[in-house]
Parts: sequence; structure tokens; C-alpha cells
Amino acid sequence: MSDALEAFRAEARAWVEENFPPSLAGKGMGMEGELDGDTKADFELWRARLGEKGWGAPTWPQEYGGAGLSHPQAKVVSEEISRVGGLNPIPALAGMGITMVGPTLLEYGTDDQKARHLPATARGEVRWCLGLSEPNAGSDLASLATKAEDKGDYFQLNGQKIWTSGADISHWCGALVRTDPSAPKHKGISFVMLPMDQEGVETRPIRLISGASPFCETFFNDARAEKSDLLGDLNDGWSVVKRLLQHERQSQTSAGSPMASAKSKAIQDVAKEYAGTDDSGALADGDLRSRLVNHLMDARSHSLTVRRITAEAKGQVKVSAAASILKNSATRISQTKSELTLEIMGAQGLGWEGAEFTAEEKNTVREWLWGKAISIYGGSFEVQKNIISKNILGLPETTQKG
Amino acid sequence: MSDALEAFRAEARAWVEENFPPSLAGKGMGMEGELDGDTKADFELWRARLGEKGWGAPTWPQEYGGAGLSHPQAKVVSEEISRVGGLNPIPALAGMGITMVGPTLLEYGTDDQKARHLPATARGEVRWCLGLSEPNAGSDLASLATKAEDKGDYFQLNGQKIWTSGADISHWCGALVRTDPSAPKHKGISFVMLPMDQEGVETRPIRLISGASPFCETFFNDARAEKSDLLGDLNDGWSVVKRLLQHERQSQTSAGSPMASAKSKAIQDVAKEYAGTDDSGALADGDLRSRLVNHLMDARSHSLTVRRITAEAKGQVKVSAAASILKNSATRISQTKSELTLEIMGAQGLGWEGAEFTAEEKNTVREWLWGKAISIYGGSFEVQKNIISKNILGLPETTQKG
Amino acid sequence: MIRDQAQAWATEQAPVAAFRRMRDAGVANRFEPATWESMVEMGWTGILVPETYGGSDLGYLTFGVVLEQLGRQLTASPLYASALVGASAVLLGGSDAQKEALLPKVVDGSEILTLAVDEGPRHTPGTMATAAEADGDGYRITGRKAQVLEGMSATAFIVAANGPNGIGLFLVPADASGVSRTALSTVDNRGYAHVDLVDVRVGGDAHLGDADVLEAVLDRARAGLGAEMLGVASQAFDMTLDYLKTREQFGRVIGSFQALGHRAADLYSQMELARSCAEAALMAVDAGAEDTAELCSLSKAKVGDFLHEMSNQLIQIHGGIGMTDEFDAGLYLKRARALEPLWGNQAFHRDRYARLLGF
Amino acid sequence: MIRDQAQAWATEQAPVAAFRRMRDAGVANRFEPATWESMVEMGWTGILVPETYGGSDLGYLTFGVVLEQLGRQLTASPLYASALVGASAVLLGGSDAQKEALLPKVVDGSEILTLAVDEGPRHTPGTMATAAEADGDGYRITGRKAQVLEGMSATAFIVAANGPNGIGLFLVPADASGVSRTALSTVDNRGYAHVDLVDVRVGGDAHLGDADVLEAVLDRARAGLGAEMLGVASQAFDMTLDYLKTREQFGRVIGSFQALGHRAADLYSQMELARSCAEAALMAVDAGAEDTAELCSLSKAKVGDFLHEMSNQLIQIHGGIGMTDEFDAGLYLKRARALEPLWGNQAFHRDRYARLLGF
Repeated sequence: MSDALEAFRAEARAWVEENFPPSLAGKGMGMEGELDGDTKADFELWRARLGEKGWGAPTWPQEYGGAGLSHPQAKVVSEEISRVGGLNPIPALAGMGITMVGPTLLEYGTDDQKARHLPATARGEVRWCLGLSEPNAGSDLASLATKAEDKGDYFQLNGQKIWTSGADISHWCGALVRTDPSAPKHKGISFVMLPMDQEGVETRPIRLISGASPFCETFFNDARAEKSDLLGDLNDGWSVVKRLLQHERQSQTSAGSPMASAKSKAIQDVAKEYAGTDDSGALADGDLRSRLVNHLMDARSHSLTVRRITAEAKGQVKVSAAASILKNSATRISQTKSELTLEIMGAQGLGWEGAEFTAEEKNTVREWLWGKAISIYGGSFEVQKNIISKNILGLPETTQKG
Repeated sequence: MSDALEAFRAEARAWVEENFPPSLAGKGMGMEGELDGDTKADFELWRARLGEKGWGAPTWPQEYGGAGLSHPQAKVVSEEISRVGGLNPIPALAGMGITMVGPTLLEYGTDDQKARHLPATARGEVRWCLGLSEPNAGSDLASLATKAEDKGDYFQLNGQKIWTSGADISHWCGALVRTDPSAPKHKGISFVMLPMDQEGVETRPIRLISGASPFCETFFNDARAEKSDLLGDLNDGWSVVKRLLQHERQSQTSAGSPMASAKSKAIQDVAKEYAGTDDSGALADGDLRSRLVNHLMDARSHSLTVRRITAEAKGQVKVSAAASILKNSATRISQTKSELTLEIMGAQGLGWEGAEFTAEEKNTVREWLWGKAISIYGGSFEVQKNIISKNILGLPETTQKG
Repeated sequence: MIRDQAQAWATEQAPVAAFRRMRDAGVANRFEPATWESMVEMGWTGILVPETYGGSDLGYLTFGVVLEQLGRQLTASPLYASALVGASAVLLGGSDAQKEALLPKVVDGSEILTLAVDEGPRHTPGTMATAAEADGDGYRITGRKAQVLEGMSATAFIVAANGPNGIGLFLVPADASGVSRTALSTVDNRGYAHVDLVDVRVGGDAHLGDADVLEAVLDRARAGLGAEMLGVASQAFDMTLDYLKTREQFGRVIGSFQALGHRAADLYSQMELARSCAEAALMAVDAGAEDTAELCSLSKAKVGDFLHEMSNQLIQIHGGIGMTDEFDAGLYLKRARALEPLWGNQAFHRDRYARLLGF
Repeated sequence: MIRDQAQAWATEQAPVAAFRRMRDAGVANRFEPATWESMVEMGWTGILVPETYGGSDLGYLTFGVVLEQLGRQLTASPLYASALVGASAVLLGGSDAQKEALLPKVVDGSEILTLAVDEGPRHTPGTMATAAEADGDGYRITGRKAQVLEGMSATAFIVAANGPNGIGLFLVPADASGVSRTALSTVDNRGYAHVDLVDVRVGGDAHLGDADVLEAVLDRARAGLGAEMLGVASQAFDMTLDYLKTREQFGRVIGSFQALGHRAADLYSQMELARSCAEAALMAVDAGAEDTAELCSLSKAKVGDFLHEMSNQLIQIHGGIGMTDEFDAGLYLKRARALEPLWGNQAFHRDRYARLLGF
């Protein structure tokens, strides 16, 4: 670690210690709704301070609400926040704003668009959703049917989106729409941004097997998107969305589960608790032990790879080709962890509700079900393998894209 | 077991006890070359007696050298021979004659062909090889280039075959040849039989990674095949070979390794010997133990499936569709067994030659290397999966047959 | 044939849609009384019971045929817990008087039996804390049994406890003094309860055999469960195959993509292998075969592995729609995972199989 | 850069074709003296050795770069056994006098060291029968060491034995009285020997540290071997990818079949993950990191898993030609399997990793 970075760490640590409300220490994500009186005010204070500091989106330029930090510096910031048991709530509050929309806006947006959209997003005040998938299209994004008609100053949208994450609580939406129906499938598509709070937009939450409803069906009935909110060139939306999805893959390469709390127990400790140990301290269930250590080795090799690729990509703007590997690997590790935890907890790992199951047990079940989605949204295993096979290994394209 | 079958078993047992030369008890396959004086004479006597009894090919009709037995009866015969530590050498002596050529001849051959070829084959006096694959064709049998020109009474063959098993020691060859070069790939192919002992046939053994040379390259230079030895209709060789390969798959569904001796030690006993046990008698290497038991369960489920399918197919002539499953499953089990045995033997499982390794250790290495071929000859894993996917599950054909 | 009857009845009278309705309505015992009455009427409660006690004595393989069809529709009822597991305990460990007293009621559905063995989250039938002390001419039982199948609807528990001769089985009426039960809400919405026993007095005729009987009953329970799990998995396979044949992407049905076609082929192979194990276990029980224990562990493990993989592929191949509660895939995934730990998961049975084979 | 040098030298001066020639010629020590001399000339024998003893002190990561390239060509030599494993033992356990006496000779190639630990077919560094009894001011050593790498060409053995302070390491010259060795013919045609020691007398200065040194040396040996194995596997991957791009069947290159394309993608992913482990282990050794032991086990296990799978796929995807001795695939498969048990196979390191993590 360089001296400059160590100096930055000292600064960051001082700032965090001064500004982080201790009442929030150890509180996980998704807690916002459960906060009461004082804690809620502290939460709002913490968000505002982070936003003001530019640490909601620390690597964005200062003029657009960021702090202009390098990636290693941003990592230091998040480490220092973790150190005091805190979390940065802004990425979650912004929906798809920090991880996907923002970085794409920085590359494709006009100065006006950046100025209008980025600062409030970086403060966690504007939540974004994305209208990409449509019913019956699956992974085949380009076959979309939502129409955008040119009405002079604005586009008039008609059609249906599905799997729009958080659409029911978002302020803005980035949508892929067909602007030239006569062009071939990948042409004639544009990427527009539109406010969700308008008459022509309706959302309907989808209940998932985990019981949660993080996604919606979203209906556009004569919805309005201003021409000034067209991102990228007209009919070049495919380039925009490809970049957007690269940012998504990048944000999904960490092997932790999205619902994992800040300080969850190591899985091997959970295993020892439920399955017991033999005289030598080894897990009593030898078959489970082998699979557990295999999982832990997979997880370790994944995080070592993230570190290696980050180090190798130092200073490069382009997303490394290996990011495609990390997506599948992260998904497999996260899903295996859930399956193993369920197995470890045995009959207690099946709790849905009620006092007879611990919060940890019930959480394991929900996480397990929720985690099945990781391999579906953002490109299936198969799509990633096609990408690796073709783009990285240079194998000839097959007639089979599925 | 029915009373009739029990009665048959008593008969068979009596015959075996009377006719099996005790000097051969416990001798494995492939021993022929190593036999000396008396034992060699006993071996020849045993072969002759079996041939006379029709038990070289027990299910074939008596008029063609078989014994006209049912499959359950044939199984009883082989059990009774095993019981005294014996083996039936005829299937091996006949090369592809008993398992593949014979059954196909019984279905497609003329009476004259059956009478000329089958009895000597069933006595183990004629060894058959098959000229199917060609260089650069791989699994794509139908793209063969060996030409057969019509010369009136006979066909004149020119071309090259590869992976002809035992061609250098065979008496006859069943070959797939192109009789109509203008027809589409699968048409214009015929199946002919020809003697190997002629000027136009040359064989060159291929040395394998196991050190053995069971296969040859076989060259036809104006080789001669009589018209009376055309099997099936002219230009309908593709039907003949499909049936031939079904018989091959059927013969490969038993999970034992081809080189396994009559009484090999159970793999779990080998494991206990090399890796030791803990106080409870369980294998000390817990990780190995899990994988070993998994393998044994796979092998058991395979043999239960063979039994179930046999029972369900009772009296049916058609090969069950599930035979395709059994091929891959048998291959995987056999290869896994070799890999596990190598692992169990550790550094001693790497012996190639010399007194520092036991015969069992050296044999394990050769079997392991030899066993890699099982998934290659007779259709790769992939080809079998394509067959299951299309023929059994009814999934649409892809443009990708590989 | 009973297979056709079971298939027709399950798909028409008790399909997965009925299970969903029952779930959404929050039915307390987690099954519809009418469903249970139909099963009794069709005689399924008597499949294992000798004719002298009002049953049909058709054996475990036949029971497996029915359970497979019920598994396919996730049909909820106490049939398995009472007429297979409970009846097996009475048949194997009961005196003539006990059989006479219990079996006719199992057949007519007035008695619902269930086996209570485990006390924690994992299956450990060899050790337990529940004690049955000799008390006069009977026993006094104290302990807690966890995750008892159909524990809320059962009329009597067959409780495994440390008795005077080591581990034994004891019949405890659900309404006996000192018995209390707590309903559980589990992911698969099946009926489970924790059962507490505090100084429960039962008579000397409550004893239903010792450790060997428990082990034999458990093997029958495993073989039966193997059949049900095979049904759940087979239905998941059929749903997946159907989807592969009808769902289009990039202008073609997705089953024509080689990677998915090969995966379907792998799953089909696993299914056929698993079926052989499931049927072999049931036939071994019927035949009283020497290798019954091995085959029952084999069945639970191999069907378990297949169901685990198949239920994950069901979700994975269906993509987004598989994640929605509206679609049935989630119900199968949840049931699949809930059946895994019952009477020992795959790891338990791999370990047991190895021990039975001596390593 | 040393990587380019190593790559160029290995592919041009010591390619796999040279290994094959050496094999077919039946060279006794299983390496060509000229190959070994070149390595000495290029200074590779001194990569770990401090400059005061004539080395370059570039560290383990750099050594790994060289070993990876040699692994790619299956290049045979005592480099790894002597200049990595042997030198590590001297560096970690030797006194200044021992370093002074041995390291310059390791660098100039006149001394070939090798570590002798195991006594049977499996890696069990915690228990051994070989004994080093105190004898005057020195030791008397008796025992048998199995499968000693480069055992025929070594000039001195570093023998693990039960000494006065528990397990320790002892330097035994190959020509000491009482030492005999038996060459082994193994599937991968690498140099191994069984070494017998009968009442071998060595001086007090033969002692090279105790159990902790042995464990540290073994971890360095594992990290180095991980790099070599990664090289073997990477070459197998490249050969396979090349074949997928050029071999045609059914009128198209086979790499365009989705099932094979996806398999290549899986193998590539495994390779990238394995590389991270291999490099992390070497870097941890260089940095003296606290988690060195964990990372060395991780490397041996994960690279081992990948090499195992990759070598099998190399044969499987190449089909018939892969089975012929004429083609190189078999050489890679054999080397792959031979490296697996050395210093503990994957199962050994999974067990060790779990123990290091406390479960």
C-alpha cells in the first residue's frame, strides 16, 4: 500500500469517526423501514453527510456529486465505514442509479444530462429503475416490442416491461424502446430516461417464491419521455445497454449475497454449531466437511481472482474480459453457500415464520430462495458461457445463442 | 427364479463341473499368450468343449453354432462358469464376432451367409474386426471415403480405416464402404465382409498411451470382397451399421472394466489397505471415503438399472431406448473407478514397470489409460447425449450434431 | 391398476392447484379433510395392512406407486405418515393385540399415527434424550420431539425413547396427559409440529419394539419417501421438458440449444438411475431381502441427489417465471428441499451405506 | 523479463518433443545433462539464493514463472527438487556455515539436493518410521524413503526423520556409507527412487531444523509445484482450444458446437481461478504472510483439481488421436496424474485447509 493511500486512509478514518452516528453501528441493510424515531433521524443525517462529502458515488467527478476518488481510495472509504460497523446506504437508495445508470450516463450523457441527473442520484435522493426485459423475450433483450413514437419534443411510449427492479418505489426509469420498427432487431432501439411519477406509467409488483416483491411489471400507456432525456444517439440504444450490462456484471462479481448482513457468522462456525465436532475438533459430518471446504476454497479462489484482476487492470478504463468469469463464479459460490447453510441447519433450515425458528434460520431460507434469481437476472449462466466462448476464447459463433 | 430355470442351472452346473479343466481356475482374460504346455492344452480343450456345446454364443440358434438359450439361461451359464473360477474365452477369441457381427448377421444375413460364418465364429475359431471409422471423420461415420467398385462377382476396395480393433490378428473384417459416390452422405454406403488374409489388405498397429496396441490402421489396396458377402441390401449399409452399433452399446453397458479379472478385490478393500481406517473402522481419508461411496452408489444404481430394464424388456426383441443412458453411465463409472484406484494407491499407483510396483498397481495404471478409450470408441459422451435428447426426449434436432 | 387410479385421482381431485389453494387459505393441519377421506375410501390406508385387519396387503412397491403420484402433485395428507410409517411400526413391533387395536383404525382413517424420532435439526436416530422409564406396569415418558410429520393432526405418536432395554418405540395417544404440541410454519407448507412430553404415563402395552424395530421402520419410511421424492422430481422433469419444447428464444425453441438438450439428457439419465434405486428399495422391503438397509439408504441418497439437482434446474431453466410465486416451480423447489433432511439427508445415507459396506 | 526468457528457452531448447526423445532413449536419470547445464547457466538455480551465496534472490513468484513455462513443455530436470525444495530447506533450516557450504554449489549445479519425506504411497509428513538417533556428536539414521524426486541424480538427500527433538531434517550425502537407492519406472517418466538408509552416520552439522522447518519447506514445495502444475494444465488448455478451432466434424469446426464451447468456457474459468491461487501462494511465501499455509494448500488443491479435469478433457475432446502414444496428450495426462500425490493430493489439502480454518 502506497504512502499516499495510507495518508488518505487516515483522513477517511478521521472523517468517518467524526460523522458516523454510533446508533447505526451493526445495523444491516434493508433496515430503513424498521428504524424508529432517533435512529431514523441519524440515518437521514448519515445519508446527507455522505452525500455532501461525495461518498455516495465516490469515484464520480466532484462536479456531478462524486468525490473524484480513485478505485483504491473508494475501497478505503468502504473499508473505513465497515470498520465502525456502518454501511453506505446511498447505492441501495439509488436503486440502479449508482451501479449502472450513473457510470453509463458519465460515458454517454450530455453535460446537461449529467448535471440534471447525477448529483441527486449521488446523494441518494433519486432512485432509478431500468425497463429492459419484456415478457416472452427472456435473455433475448433485442427482441423488445415497447414502442416510442416521435412527438416532436418528446417520445410517447407504449408497451410492457417486466422484472423492473424496484419500479414501484423508483423516481426515474431508464428504458430501452423501439424507435424504428422497420430497422433490423438490434438497430432501431433507443435508450430513454423518464420520470415514473406520471399518468402513463403503471407498476404492478411481482410476488417471488421468497415471498418478497422486489420486481414489477411496468406498463407504459402513452407515457412521456423528453427528447432531452434520450441517452446516446437515436437508434443506438443497443450500444448503451451493452455498456450498462457490463457495469451490471461488474457490480455482481463480489461473491457475497446481496442480503448478507455486515457481520454474518462464518459458515464453518454455523456448521460446527449444528452438526457438532469429533474429538479432534473436525466437523462430525465428514461428507459435509469435504463439500464445505471445497466451497470455502472456491470462494477464496474467487476473491483472489477479483484481487488479481483488479491489480492487473490498474488504470485501465475498459472492463476486463475476465469479468464474465467472475459473474458465474460469484453466482455459483453464493448459491452453494445458501444450499450448504440450509443443509447444515437441517429441519430447522426450513423455517418460514414463527418463534420456533431463529431469525438466522428464517433468513437463510429467504436468502436461499432469493439467491436463485442471481443466475437469472443479468444474464443466465448460459449467456455468460456464450460470451466467454466467443469473446474471450475466440471460438466461432454458433447458430445457437441460447 | 422359476423352477425351470433352477432345473437348467442344475444341468449347467453338472456340465461345467464335468468339463471345466481345474487347471484354468482363477486365470483371468488375456492369459492365452502366457499359458504353458499343459495349461495351453487344457485351454484349447475347454474352448472346444464350449464350442461344441454351443455355449460360445449360447443365445444363437443351434443350427448356427449356438445353443438356442434364452437370455436368463445364458446368464445362468456364465454364472456357473464364474462359480468354478472359469471364463468363457470364446467372445474374446472371436473379436467383434460374438457381440456385434453375429447378432447383426442373424438379422440381416442370408441363410448362406449365416451358415458359412456363424458356426466357426461361435466356436471361437474365427476372429472378426470392423472397418468403420476413417481418418478425419471422427464420430461422423457417414462421411466415409473408402470406395468399393463393382467388379461383377466382387467389390474392389480402396481406402483407409482407422481404429480397427484387432485387425492385425483377425481373420475376417466387416467393413463400411461407399458403393455409390453420387448419392447423399447416408445413402450409397454398403456393408461388406472380407477375409483379412489377402494381398490387398495391410494393417499397422497403433501404439496407445497405455503402451498396448489393440487398434490398427487398415489399408485397402484393391482388396477383394465377394458379392455373396454383402450384408443387407446394396447401398443400405447405414441401416446395418446402426444396428451393429446398437449391439455394441448393449455390450458396453456392463459397468465392469474390460480388463477386470474374474475376482478383483473390492475397491473399498483396496482403499482400506492403502489409506487405513480410523478407530470406528471407517476409511481414514474422509474426503476420499465420500467420493468412494458416491462411486459405489453410482455403480449400484447402474446395475439396478440394467436389471430393471432387462426385466421390463422381457421378451422384447428391440433394444430399449434406455440403452443409450447405460452406455454413458457405464463409461463414467468405469473411468471413475480407475481414477479412484489411482488416487488410493498414491505414488504407488504410478508404476509403469519394475519390481518396485505390484502387478495390481501396474495393472491399475494400464487399465486407467486404456479406460479413457471407452468414452471415445463406440460414440462419445456427446453423441450419446444427442441421441437421448432427440430420440428419447423428443427435443428438436439442433443444427449441431457434434 | 392402482397406478392409473392414483394418477387420475391425484391429477383430477388433488392437483398441485389444490395444494396451492390449501396453502393460500392457511388450512391449519395443512391438508384438506376431503382429500384425506377420499384416500381412505380408495383403500390406500390399507395397502400395507393384512386382510384380517381390514387392509389389502399389497405391499410397499404398490404403496410407492401411489406416493409417487401424490408426490407429483404435492398432494398433502397424513397418508404417508400414518398408513406407511405408522402402520409399519405396528406391523413390525406390535403384538397381535396391538395390531388388532390399531390397524383397523389406521385403515378407516380414525387413527392417524406418526413416528417421532429426532429431537434436533438433524437426523440422529442412534442417540436421543427422551426417556421412557419403567413406572409400575407401564412407562413414564419425558422429552421433546422435533419436526414431527403431521404432528398436529396425529391422534397418536410412536415415540422413540430410551427405555429399560435401550432405545424403544412407545405408542403415546396425542390426548394423553402431559403431551403438548406446537405447529410449525415451514417453507413447504407441510404439517409439522414440535411435540413435548412431560411425565406422560402409558401402559405396558404401549411398547412397540426396540432399536431393531426402529431401524426397520426407518428403512421403510425412507423407501416410501424415496418414492414420493421420485414423484416430485419426475413432475419437475416433465415440467422442464415441456418448457424446453415450447419456450422460444432467439426465434427457436430453447430445447434445440445443444447445451440445454444435453442437460435434459443428463437429467433424464439421473432420473432413470434414481427410479431403479427407489423401486429396488421398495422391492427389497417387500421381499425381506438381506440388503434392504443398503438399498433404502441408496434410494434416499440417489433420489435425493436427483431431486436436489432437478429442482434447481427446474428454476434455472424456467428463468424469471420460475422465480415468481404465481408459477408452480417454487412449490416443487421448496418441497424438494424440505424432504431432504427427513430420515437422513444424502450425506447421512452415504455415511451409512459406507458403514454397511464395512469402510 | 524472466518469463519471456523461460518461455523462449523452454519452447525452443527443451520442448515436449525433447522430453519425448529423452523418454524413448531411456535416459537413466530422466533428464538430459545439457538441459540442466543450460538452466544453471541462465541462473535459474540461484533464483532463491541470496546474492552473498551467488544467487539472485528473486523470490518464489519468479521461480514460479520459470516452473510454469517448464511445466508447459514437461521439461525434465532437477531444478525444482534442488533449487526450490532443497534450497528452501537450507535457507530455512541451515546455519550460516551450512548455507555457505551448500548454496553456492546448488547455484553452480554441482550439488543436487532433494527432499525425502514420505515412506509409503501416501503423503503423511506427520508420522514416519525413519529414525535419526544421537550418536556421539552426530546422528545415525535408518529407514526407507519412498518415491524420492530425482532420487537417482541427487548428490545429497534432505531426510526427514525422528530425531532427538521429534521430527527433524538431516542432510545425508548420497555417497554416504549405508545409503542405497533403487530407480523407479513411473508412468510419467520422471526421475524417482526409493532410498534405503541403514545405519548411516552423519555429523552434528547435518541437522537442518525440526518439524516447523519441514512444514515450511513443504509449503514452499507445494507452492512451487502449483506453478508447475498450472503450466502443465495451461498447455493442455491451449492444445485443446487450438483443436476446437481447427478440427472439423459434420462440416464445421467442433468448437462451434455449443456443448464444447461451454465446456471450454468452464475450463477457462477454472484456469483463471487456479492461476489466482497459484500466484497468491507464491506471493504469500515471498511476503512471509500469516496465511501462507492456507494459501499453499489452496494452490495445491485448486490447481490440482483443474489439472485433473483439464488433462481428462484434453484426452476426451481430442478423441481417438488423444489416445495414441504418437500424440502428446497422453504425456500431459500422465504427468498430471503423477504430480497429484506429490506433497499431498487434493483430499489431503482440503483436509488440511479445513483444519487450518478450525473445523
